[in-house]
Amino acid sequence: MIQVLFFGQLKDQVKMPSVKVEEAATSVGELKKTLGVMHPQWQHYLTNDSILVAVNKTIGNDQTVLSDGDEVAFFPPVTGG
Amino acid sequence: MIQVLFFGQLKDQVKMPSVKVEEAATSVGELKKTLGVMHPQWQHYLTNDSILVAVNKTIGNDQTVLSDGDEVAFFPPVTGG
Amino acid sequence: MQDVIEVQTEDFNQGALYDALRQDSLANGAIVTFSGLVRDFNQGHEVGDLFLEHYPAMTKASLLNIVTAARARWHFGKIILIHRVGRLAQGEQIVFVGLTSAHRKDAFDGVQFIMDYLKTEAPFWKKESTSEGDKWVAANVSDTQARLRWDKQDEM
Amino acid sequence: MQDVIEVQTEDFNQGALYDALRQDSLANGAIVTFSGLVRDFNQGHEVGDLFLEHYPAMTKASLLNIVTAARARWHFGKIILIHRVGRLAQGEQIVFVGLTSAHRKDAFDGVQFIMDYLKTEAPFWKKESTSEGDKWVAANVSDTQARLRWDKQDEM
Repeated sequence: MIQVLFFGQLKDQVKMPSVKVEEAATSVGELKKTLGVMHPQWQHYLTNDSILVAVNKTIGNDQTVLSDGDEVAFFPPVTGG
Repeated sequence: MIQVLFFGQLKDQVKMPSVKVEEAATSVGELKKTLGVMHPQWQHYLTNDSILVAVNKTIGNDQTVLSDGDEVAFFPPVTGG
Repeated sequence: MQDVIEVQTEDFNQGALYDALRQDSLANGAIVTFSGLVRDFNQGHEVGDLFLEHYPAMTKASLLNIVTAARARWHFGKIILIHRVGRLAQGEQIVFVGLTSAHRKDAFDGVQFIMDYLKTEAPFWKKESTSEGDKWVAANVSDTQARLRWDKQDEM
Repeated sequence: MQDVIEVQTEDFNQGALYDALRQDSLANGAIVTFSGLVRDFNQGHEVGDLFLEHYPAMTKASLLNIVTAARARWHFGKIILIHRVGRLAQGEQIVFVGLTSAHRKDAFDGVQFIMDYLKTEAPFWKKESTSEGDKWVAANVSDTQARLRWDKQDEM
């Protein structure tokens, strides 16, 4: 199971802060495809080039390998400070 | 008459904080020569390339023109801050 | 580590943070601080309150990484980094970065380095209340450029 | 002019100066401050007290010129510049420069510009008490280089 979190504007766009994915996904890219199948209306947002991903609190990319139990967060460019 | 002031290490070297010069000097360069005649032991310090000059509180140089009543200050590179 | 890194809803007292930096700073004669406040105008429109969201489990680790990266480039005495989250009104303080160094230029570089990385890598997101409703703040291209200059530092 | 420029023997309260900068700073969300302290070690030897001499009639005019030159290059809200003179002990505050700006980079540049010019053009001279007696501090080549970079700014 993979715990998926959304932050910032993306959270409003997918209309939920988090979702659990039971199907196995071997990489972030695979996980995006799985999410796009589960929620076709998310595809547009998740494939946006500017969307960032963190795996277990560390910045990753589509190639980052996933394992059962990982926490994956998707979010738009940060705007703190 | 020209009022001449010394600051910082230069004040210690010429061994006085100020001196009045009655003889006319048309420029800072001329004034240095006059001071060097009055006090030969000052020549070495006044001709040091690093010595700065301010005429009436504005930075000048050897070519700066002088008039009666001017205040001329000689000092080493500044070290505030 | 004597550094202070905090993510908090409470306000901070800049003068008290400065005093903490100054403490035991005999070898580090330069102290530089940066504070960021909620402005009344941003990206071309009037702003009311600001809401700062973050990714709690990741944010502090991200700030610690940034401070560690700064320490790898320069020698500093103490570093204090505080970032607020939650709802903030106009004029309120959002972020504080302050540090001590033996060298003036290192102190300025260090605070700018931390702010440039914080603006581009630390997981915070701002939502503004505007006259046309709530609006997520868009990232600034100039922040990305500011961040990238540190990659080129070695060529300078 | 709302700016504050002072040459004084008394100490200053950094937090109070920051609060004065923050006052009415709604349009200027970035505040940068620099403070310089008396170090215990300088140019390779231990230092006790410091004596700061100045040229009273010229010093304040010189600082005003520097602040005016900074304002000609960037837009700032308020600028505060305070420099102390007379006898100062280890760890005491010597100088404060703080200002507000709408832009982070301008705020950092402005404070650095003022410090770089102050270090090379404002008529202050430091004499240190060392174990080998009093010693006038020599000017730093790095300060001259820091000052000269502002001449080259247009080429960057």
